[in-house]
Amino acid sequence: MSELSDLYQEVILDHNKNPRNWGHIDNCSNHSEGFNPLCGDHIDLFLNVEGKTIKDVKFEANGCAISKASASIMSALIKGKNFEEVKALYDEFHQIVTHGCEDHEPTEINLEVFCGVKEYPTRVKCATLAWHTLVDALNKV
Amino acid sequence: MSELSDLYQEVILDHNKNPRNWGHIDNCSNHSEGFNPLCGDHIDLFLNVEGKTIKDVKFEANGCAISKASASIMSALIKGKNFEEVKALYDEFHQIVTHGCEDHEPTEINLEVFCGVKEYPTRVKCATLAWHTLVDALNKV
Amino acid sequence: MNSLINNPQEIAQIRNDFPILQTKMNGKPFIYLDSAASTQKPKVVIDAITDLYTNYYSNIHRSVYHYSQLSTERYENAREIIRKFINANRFEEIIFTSGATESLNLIAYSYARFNLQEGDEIIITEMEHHANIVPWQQLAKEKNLILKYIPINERGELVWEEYAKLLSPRTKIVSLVHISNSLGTINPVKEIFAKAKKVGVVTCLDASQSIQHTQIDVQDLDCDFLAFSGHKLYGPTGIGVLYGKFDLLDKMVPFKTGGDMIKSVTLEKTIFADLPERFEAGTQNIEGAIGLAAAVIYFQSLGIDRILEYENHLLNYATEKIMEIPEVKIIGTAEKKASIISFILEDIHPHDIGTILDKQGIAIRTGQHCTQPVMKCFGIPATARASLAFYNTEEDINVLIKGLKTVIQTFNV
Amino acid sequence: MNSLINNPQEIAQIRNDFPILQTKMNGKPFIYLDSAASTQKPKVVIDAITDLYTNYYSNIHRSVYHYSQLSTERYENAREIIRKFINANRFEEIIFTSGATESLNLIAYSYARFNLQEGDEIIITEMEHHANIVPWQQLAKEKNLILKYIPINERGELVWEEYAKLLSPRTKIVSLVHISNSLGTINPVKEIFAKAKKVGVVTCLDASQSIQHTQIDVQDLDCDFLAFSGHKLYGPTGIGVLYGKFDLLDKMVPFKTGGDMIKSVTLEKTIFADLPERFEAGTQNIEGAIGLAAAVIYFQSLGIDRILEYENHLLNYATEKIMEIPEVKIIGTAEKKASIISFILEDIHPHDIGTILDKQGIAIRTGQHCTQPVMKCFGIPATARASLAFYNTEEDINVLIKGLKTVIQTFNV
Ligand SMILES: Cc1ncc(COP(=O)(O)O)c(C=O)c1O
Ligand SMILES: Cc1ncc(COP(=O)(O)O)c(C=O)c1O
Repeated sequence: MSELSDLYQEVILDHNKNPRNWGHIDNCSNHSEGFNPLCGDHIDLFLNVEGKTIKDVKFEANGCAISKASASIMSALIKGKNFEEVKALYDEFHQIVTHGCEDHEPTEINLEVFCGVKEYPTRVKCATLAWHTLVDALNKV
Repeated sequence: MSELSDLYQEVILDHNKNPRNWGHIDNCSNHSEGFNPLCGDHIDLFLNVEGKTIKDVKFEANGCAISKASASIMSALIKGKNFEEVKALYDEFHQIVTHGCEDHEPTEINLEVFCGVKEYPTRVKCATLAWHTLVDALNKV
Repeated sequence: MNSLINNPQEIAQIRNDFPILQTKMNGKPFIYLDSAASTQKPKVVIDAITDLYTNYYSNIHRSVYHYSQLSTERYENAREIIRKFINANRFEEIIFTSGATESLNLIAYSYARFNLQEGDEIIITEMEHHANIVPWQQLAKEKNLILKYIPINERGELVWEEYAKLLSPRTKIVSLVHISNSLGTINPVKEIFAKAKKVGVVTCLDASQSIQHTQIDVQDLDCDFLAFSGHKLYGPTGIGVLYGKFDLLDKMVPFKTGGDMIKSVTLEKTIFADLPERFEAGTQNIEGAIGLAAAVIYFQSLGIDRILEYENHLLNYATEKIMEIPEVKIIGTAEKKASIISFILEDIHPHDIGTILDKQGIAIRTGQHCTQPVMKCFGIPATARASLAFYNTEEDINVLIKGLKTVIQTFNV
Repeated sequence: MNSLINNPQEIAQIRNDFPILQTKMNGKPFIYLDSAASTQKPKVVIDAITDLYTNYYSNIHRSVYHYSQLSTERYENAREIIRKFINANRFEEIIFTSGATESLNLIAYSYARFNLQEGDEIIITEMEHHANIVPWQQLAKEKNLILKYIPINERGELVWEEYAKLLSPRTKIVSLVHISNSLGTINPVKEIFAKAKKVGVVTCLDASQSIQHTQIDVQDLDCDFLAFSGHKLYGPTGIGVLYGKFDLLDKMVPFKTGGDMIKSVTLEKTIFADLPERFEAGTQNIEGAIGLAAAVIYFQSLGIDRILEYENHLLNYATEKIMEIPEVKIIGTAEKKASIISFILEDIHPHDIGTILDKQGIAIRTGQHCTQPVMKCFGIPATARASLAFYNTEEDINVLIKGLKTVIQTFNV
């Protein structure tokens, strides 16, 4: 049985309380809305993409700590990255939330906090909402 | 456990094979049709009523031995009887098929064969079909 | 019978009737505070199902052999037990369905669809479960009907004056929830129905949350239709009940069609069967009906008045204890409430609360409880909800309170 | 795996899995010859239900606590087991219903009602169960559609040439029974569907009697819809399955509406959920789905090919033995038959036969088997029907034969 602290770590609680890149971008190049009907989680994601690089990112979200923190951490990670790098991050994140970290050392320190999510199947959707919204936004290029 | 012979007695088998008062009456005074969807039992009952007396009765029926025999026995019993007598027979029959004959000696020998029907709940409807059709026909006076 | 309040022996005995209450969840004694979503099953219900399949199962209404007769008898006896339980007049007024949702759909489909005309009005409330909103919305769209909502006040009570204003000569149906599953409010249905009846409006009651928390008497309430689910009344899933007044049901067309609900079928046409078979097409949920009957008998054997008294005591105890935590706000503070407590905890999302409590063996429900309009009224995305049944104890509530304090600690609010 | 023919040990073992087969009915060893009406349940099914309610029951799709997750997981796993069992492409194509009847009603209501226009034609057959007649008749009446019937010949087989003539540019749906419950006929559905598909007709299979007597592969059959009931597949009552091709289902409106099948509900409007939830309104029959999954796993573990071989052997044995009684006439003598034998005995009414056999512990079905048009075709009011499953034995058939001789003796024919 995993301990509670596996999920509700300082980092998550901090990002939940003080989300990075909060707000919206007027005239953004890409925008998408994500919705998780089970919890009522909701995210509005704004991107400014130039060439194949994410120049700027902002979001506004309503929802649980896991989904908000995930969005905040994601926004910090992808800012300034190109599509290829973002894709690699997405794949890694997906791997972590579905399989944990036993066979895989996260490349980014902030992804480590999601190692415990797979023990909470109903919360996986909360953690991935932001990332799925990101994919959706990028597909709108 | 009652024995099979309780239900399928000689009398029933005889009436089933050689139903009394079989046929129909042209220009009858009362007619009714009875139907038991569970078994597909079907009866056409024709009466000639004069005053308050059943002068003539005929029937045609499709169905199981119990329902046919019951119709045949009924037709023999009610012929020539007045409404009051018929009502008494109806009540007695009803009593027999629902409660058996332990507390009640049938007044007519041919009603005795129905003493065992209550052991066969699904067959009670077969036995009573003719009698319910009779009531229906008389109500049409 | 003795009161169940301050009667730990008897409560312990009752808890013993429910095998699942003896288990551990996540390594901690299982504290079940989600009875409004579904109740747990006493052993007698499980046994009734086992008995059926072990000793006499067969399809019903179909054959002359003994087991088929016996199965039919038990199934029809279940109908009779339910009839008595809600004091219906006739057995034909009790229709078995797959649940409250199907019962409500049946009313909308088989009654309203054929009896309402363009421009006619249906009144429901702002605190309905989706099961008593969506079928009406769909029908309203199809037939151009008007759907009106009795509003709720900040305590989560219906606003009577507004109801009076909504009633009009075009009103054809008033359909409302007896006890709100998200707020706990007990609605004054008898008064609401009486007012509707005066102007000839058909009344329909969603008793999903009241069948297990009140004494229901359909004749006293004078409702034309009533719906509930077996699984919220300590019975199996997949079975529910529609009550309808004979004269109304008898004029209605079937919702589903098929075997066992017809008198005759030819290639050209079909004559439908009498009540209640007309509304029970196909092989029925035999184990569901028999299991539900066992549940009702068990429930009644405990003494409904005693249960209500005890549940009310638990509600007061829990409300008091929760209100002692300043960070918590209860949503739904009606004067008359059943043992359902929705709350929010500062800005901590209910799902986070639920997850943290889960780790301590506590099962509460979190979310919108299929009542999105209620959430909108209160301007909140979701709530956490603790709902209590007679098998709960003050100790369960103490554990919940401890759990909530852990949540607060974790989040440092 | 060994053959089950001449393998009394293994059959005895299998019979041991079914508690009810160890009972006596009317004081005589219980001989169950009514599996076409409903099958008996192996202990693993009863145990799965007991396990659910004893160890982890909770409402599904609703909360974050462990038991709710576990119940949801098992429920969704049941869907996956069924998907594999009938070789559907995607889990979204498996909809849980309350039974075959509801599945067929859902197709008529949610698909046909919205996609067919006045004058469009639906083809069914003269050997359909009422569940695959009445919903279409009702719809035809409502929308002025034309319902056509593929006729049957004196053996109870479909007349292929007539089918070819019935197909027209207005044909929109071909819906038929795979195995007739009153005649035992196995229809050449693959060929029938192939012909329909060539002209773009939607195909629909009533697999109520074939799911337990054949290997069903929806992709191989190329059917658009398929319906069956759990209780005929050794599972609980109150649960059934609708299979539908994703692209068709995805464009369909829900049949029942309420909780758990919506994305959002406001007072004004509703957005429906994705598949499969869109068609699963309200609390589902959780125990039904989990019990059915246990039944399917059990059924598969026996080896479907072995079962079919053995059942076919029983059919041949029984047919032979029955034909040795000159007074008996078998109704339904198709070349390809499943283990269902309808018969009449001179002019002795089937209900009298049933009653006399019952006293000897033998359960057969008597009546019209919800196929009145079939009875009309053969000009008979009803039949007696013995239907066999893999838990039956040659000895069961011997007892039946002895029973039929008692009937003849009693009636002195
Ligand atoms: C061929 C056929 N179709 C449909 C049905 C209806 O199934 P259910 O009554 O389980 O809904 C049956 C069973 O009676 C059947 O045999
Ligand atoms: C008030 C109310 N109405 C209707 C329902 C629907 O019941 P079910 O999901 O059992 O059909 C529920 C339960 O969720 C409820 O609480």
